[in-house]
Amino acid sequence: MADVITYREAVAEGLAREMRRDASVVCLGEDIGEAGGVFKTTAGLLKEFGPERVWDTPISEQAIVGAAMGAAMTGMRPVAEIMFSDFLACCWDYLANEIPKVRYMTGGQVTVPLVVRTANGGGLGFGAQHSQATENWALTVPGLKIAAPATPADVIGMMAAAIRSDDPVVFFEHKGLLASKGAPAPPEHVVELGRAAVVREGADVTLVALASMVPVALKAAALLAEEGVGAEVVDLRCLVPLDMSTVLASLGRTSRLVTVEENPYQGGWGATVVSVVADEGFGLLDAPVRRVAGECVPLPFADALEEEVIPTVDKVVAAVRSLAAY
Amino acid sequence: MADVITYREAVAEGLAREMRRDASVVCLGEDIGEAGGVFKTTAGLLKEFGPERVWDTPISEQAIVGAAMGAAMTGMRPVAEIMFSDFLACCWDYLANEIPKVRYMTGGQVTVPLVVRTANGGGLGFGAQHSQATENWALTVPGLKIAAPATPADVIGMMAAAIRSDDPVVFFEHKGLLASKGAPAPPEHVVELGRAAVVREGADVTLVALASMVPVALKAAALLAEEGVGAEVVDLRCLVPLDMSTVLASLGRTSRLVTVEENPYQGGWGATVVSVVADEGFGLLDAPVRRVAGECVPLPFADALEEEVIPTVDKVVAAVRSLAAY
Amino acid sequence: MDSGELLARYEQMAVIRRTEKAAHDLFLQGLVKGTTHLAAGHEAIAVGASAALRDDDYVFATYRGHHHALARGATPEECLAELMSRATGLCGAKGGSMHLTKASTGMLGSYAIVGAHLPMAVGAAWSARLRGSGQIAVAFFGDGATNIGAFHEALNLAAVWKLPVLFVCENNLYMEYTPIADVTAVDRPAADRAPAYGIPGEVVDGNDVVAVQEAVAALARRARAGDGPAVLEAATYRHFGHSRTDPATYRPAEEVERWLKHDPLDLARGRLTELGVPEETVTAADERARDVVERAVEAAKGAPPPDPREALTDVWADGSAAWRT
Amino acid sequence: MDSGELLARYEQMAVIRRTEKAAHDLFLQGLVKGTTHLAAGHEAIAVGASAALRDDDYVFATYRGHHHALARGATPEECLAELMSRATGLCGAKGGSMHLTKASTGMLGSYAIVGAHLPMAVGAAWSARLRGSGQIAVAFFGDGATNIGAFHEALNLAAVWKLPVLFVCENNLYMEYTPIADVTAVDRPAADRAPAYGIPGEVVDGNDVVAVQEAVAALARRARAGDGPAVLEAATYRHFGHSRTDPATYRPAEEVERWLKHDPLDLARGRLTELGVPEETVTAADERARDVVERAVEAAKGAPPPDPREALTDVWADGSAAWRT
Ligand SMILES: Cc1ncc(C[n+]2csc(CCOP(=O)(O)OP(=O)(O)O)c2C)c(N)n1
Ligand SMILES: Cc1ncc(C[n+]2csc(CCOP(=O)(O)OP(=O)(O)O)c2C)c(N)n1
Ligand SMILES: [Mg+2]
Ligand SMILES: [Mg+2]
Repeated sequence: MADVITYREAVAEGLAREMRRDASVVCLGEDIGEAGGVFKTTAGLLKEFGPERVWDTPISEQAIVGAAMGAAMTGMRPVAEIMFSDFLACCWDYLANEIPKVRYMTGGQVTVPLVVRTANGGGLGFGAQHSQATENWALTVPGLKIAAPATPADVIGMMAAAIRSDDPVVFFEHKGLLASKGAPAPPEHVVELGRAAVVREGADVTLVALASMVPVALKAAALLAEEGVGAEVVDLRCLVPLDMSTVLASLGRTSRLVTVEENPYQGGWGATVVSVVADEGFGLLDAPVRRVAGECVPLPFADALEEEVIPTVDKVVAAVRSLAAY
Repeated sequence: MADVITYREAVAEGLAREMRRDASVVCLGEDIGEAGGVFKTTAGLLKEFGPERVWDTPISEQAIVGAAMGAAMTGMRPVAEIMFSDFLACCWDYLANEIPKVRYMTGGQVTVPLVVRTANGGGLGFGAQHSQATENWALTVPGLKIAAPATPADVIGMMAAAIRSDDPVVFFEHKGLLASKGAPAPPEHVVELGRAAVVREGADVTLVALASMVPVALKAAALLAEEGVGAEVVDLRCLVPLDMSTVLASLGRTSRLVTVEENPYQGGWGATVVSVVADEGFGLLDAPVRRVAGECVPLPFADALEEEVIPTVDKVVAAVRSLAAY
Repeated sequence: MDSGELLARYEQMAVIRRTEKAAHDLFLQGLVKGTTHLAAGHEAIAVGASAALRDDDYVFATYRGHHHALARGATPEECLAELMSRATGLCGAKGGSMHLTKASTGMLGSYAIVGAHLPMAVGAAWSARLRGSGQIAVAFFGDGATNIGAFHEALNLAAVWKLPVLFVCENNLYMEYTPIADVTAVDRPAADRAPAYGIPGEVVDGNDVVAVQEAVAALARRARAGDGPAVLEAATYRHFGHSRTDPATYRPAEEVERWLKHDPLDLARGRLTELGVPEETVTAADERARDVVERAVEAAKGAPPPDPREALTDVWADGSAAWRT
Repeated sequence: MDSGELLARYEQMAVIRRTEKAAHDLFLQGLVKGTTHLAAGHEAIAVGASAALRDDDYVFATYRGHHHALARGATPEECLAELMSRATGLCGAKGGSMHLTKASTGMLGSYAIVGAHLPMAVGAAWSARLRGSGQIAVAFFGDGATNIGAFHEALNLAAVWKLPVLFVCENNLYMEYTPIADVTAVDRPAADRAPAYGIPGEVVDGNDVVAVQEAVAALARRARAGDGPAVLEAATYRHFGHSRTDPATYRPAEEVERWLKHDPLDLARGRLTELGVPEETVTAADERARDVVERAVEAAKGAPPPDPREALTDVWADGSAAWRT
């Protein structure tokens, strides 16, 4: 086993492990076969599993996800790729109205064990229509599980859990993390969905982050440590199930909370986390709760502009400092 | 002028007033012409304005909203109807990726003065795919103004503001309010977007509500008054622009906040309001903030089940009581 | 089709017709909430198609789907109980009229977003092929659905992957209240588009149960043989309005009259007479249908409402609805 | 087309070709961030079509849209400055390569969600008709876009409303890396679908600027006369890979060679020679093109970056970005 693997490789590895284990796992999406995906996250799958397991599709997001749904209802475990998470908008009916509701509205008659994988997030200069962090769109819809791993090992472990899940899972792979490296996952590695991880301990403030914001929060925590501020970093890993127990437990230790999210402030996931805290954790709070979130604008193209919009280490540090002053 | 008009009549009246005033206002949608709309909210328009102003479309939500966008960019003020707000999912790309971003991503070269009207919300036994309150979907997307009137007069006044706005507006007409009656709007009535209304004063707790939750909050406030609890009710009217000044000012008087929303708790608009309060209004709070929101499930068909899912007067009263005890 | 088979079809159509009539009356009595979209007039399509399918084939329908649920094995009692918000309803009163589903017999649901189920049927056919099960999938949809994007994507994907799926359009000439001809660029909204996907597009009299069964049987054979998908456009007409209490005054009287004279039950009855089936035999089938539906109405009326706690179940496969810890 | 006109077209194509080459080189030098989708090879479509349009007609393009921006009046400097994230860019560096827009000349944008702009073009054509302006709208899109739902909805609506809009498909045989033939049910992804909307579907050599201009002129005349929309499928080929540094190794060498021999600039040069235009004249045009683009590169390089405060402007029509009080 290699010493380190990239997040990108982990996606393909995570898929391959499950495809080896379970013949009912099939992949479909645009350019995922011979090309190995535009992000190379399905590299090698066609070669290993052949064209009956890895299907290239037309540019038809509705047909991709709709067909995955039909297959999931009839005995398969499809994994559909939507190339950029912005394009979830092109098949939103399936994510919002069909997949998460069919079990409920049939009184439990059907299950939909599928995964929709998608490249999420900004920071790469891809502009307004290829850079959004859209996990909050999925959060508006009851009935979807939402996974957004931050490390290669989590990619593999959460992919295993997602594919084995009998519930539909939207799996956000962060574009900004694809080249990042981390420890490989041991064989049979499964990370249960809905378990947050305390990835750094600290006594003064809790930073709750997700996906690419986890390394941002960790870097901020390291800087804050130099100033004598102990920041505990919680990697949520999933938005649904949302592990508020871990967040509230951390808050019990630190009494201060800052959420760090790539979503725009308006309608971002941090709002839901904060609203639970403002209710159930109110008595624990020693200071206002602050959200470091995306600005409420589309993503601009130029790096210099994009940095103004997406949370940065500096912004997190500033937010924590402002609380410490409280 | 009639003594009272219905919310339903107010929609048609609001449209007619603007169509009379401005020849560039045109309507398009499914069955809006001869049929007057499935909710009769466009009744009379074809007759008054003719087929060059009121256009029946195929069942093509993408084409409807996409065409409205193209027309808005080229000198018209189109008003597109999406019959049920659940169907916004069928043209979500336009709401999420195109309409709200095109001005920004062209560096301000184009404006998109359009309105997308849609029948929103539950309580009528229409089931999982025709009952959702989806204003929170729109809230996830910077660049859309979001209007959701609660009274006939506001329907007319906010419709005027929405159609005159040079920015895109999603206009949520609540199905549960269509038959409700209220005072008619005076001539030239315009309600500026982004101005919340304090619709009942009270000293003990602030209830923030929207659309059909405004009458629910008002009824709860009336019951609470009998118990000696003074509830101030804020009708947000719009989610964007979000009038936090009015909410924070009210909180300054009451020190307690409960939001009342039809959105599911996860990802609902109340979360964003609460997160601003937990930051900027933290010092004003004497008690936890509570959200009375929809349950995180699809909307069930049977009345008895739907009542379990959507906020009711009883649930609001219970939430306020639980805070009073704090 | 021999007379015994045709009589069976006739009786099934009669059960559907009476169930729809019962649903209509119950709606007017305030016992059915929300909305209904009745399929009276469309019976031959559901019954003819179902008869041409294997028991394990998949069917996907629309909000106007009572006839498909019934044709695929749901009982009138289950259906009416669902419409009447009873615990014994097909979907435990969680779905309602627009979402009748009987997964145990391959009737995989009724969907209320126009066109959304077409890609699902493609997926079910893909699954059948991957599993080598020999099953096919059938999507039933309206003329209005042919103008929505999902139709296009579904047909292209099915054609490219040569999947065993049939697209059966119930062309009843109207969307809700607008004539389909006013909003569609071709005369035959479904069949005229089949060439755009390189697949056969046939037209059939959707009120003739024998013609429908034969057409579906032929296309199903073809699909099962690996020759790919097909479009079948079945001409029909609805007896009621679009939904609820719509009186359908937008339809010309002459048109209504013409179509009511071309009723699927009358047509089948005529054929039965031609085949020498005595009138009493047909009347007996009618009476059985009446009895079944009458008993169903009574049973549904007597059934209990759902337990309110059911509202917070069935989101997840484990039966729960918990979204957080 | 007389030789003077053709020479003008040639020079415009040469400017585009060199701008694309410059974009490529600047990308490799790290001066262009994000991604680019170059249109080298597609020049004749943009130039031929634009020449056939009125100045006030509307054009909508895709993420592969540099050629359309340039053909409709954007300067190489504005375009390259945008790609290089300069304040002087066409969109102030807020859009980038995928969103080049020059609204002042009717080039109403480049859209990066496949197919999304087709309904917009329909809407612009509807608007033109409502205002009685005599304008038409043209949407340019790829072969891959013909399989997405918005294509279907746009063409049907345009046909039903008989709008003055042209749908011009740049069929370069590939989506990103997958041959269009592998994922499309018909041979001519756009033209073979036109009959499904009852509109003309023509095929043209997209590398022959004269043929493109004539075809578009004829269809534009028809549209302006009130005879409705049309599809034009222009066969072409891209010289670079799909995007960024894609080497396009998935394309057979023989195919690449054949198409490079059928280059739009070579074809035009051949025609110029036939028309008796001296070689020096053509060379002079080439040199002017070279100079323009070289100066553009230098100017763009020297331009300032955007003011970071610009990130929080231009959401609303009043220039602001405030979403709350
Ligand atoms: C995407 C979408 N748009 C609009 C509607 C509203 N709607 C429900 S039924 C209907 C008409 C459908 O007509 P058709 O497909 O011909 O079926 P029919 O009702 O005639 O059986 C419409 C517009 C919907 N349910 N979904
Ligand atoms: C809805 C959507 N799906 C997928 C993509 C990713 N994507 C960008 S370009 C492209 C290929 C488009 O092919 P084609 O339409 O032939 O245009 P070309 O790039 O060849 O000019 C794809 C799949 C996208 N941008 N939008
Ligand atoms: Mg119909
Ligand atoms: Mg192409």
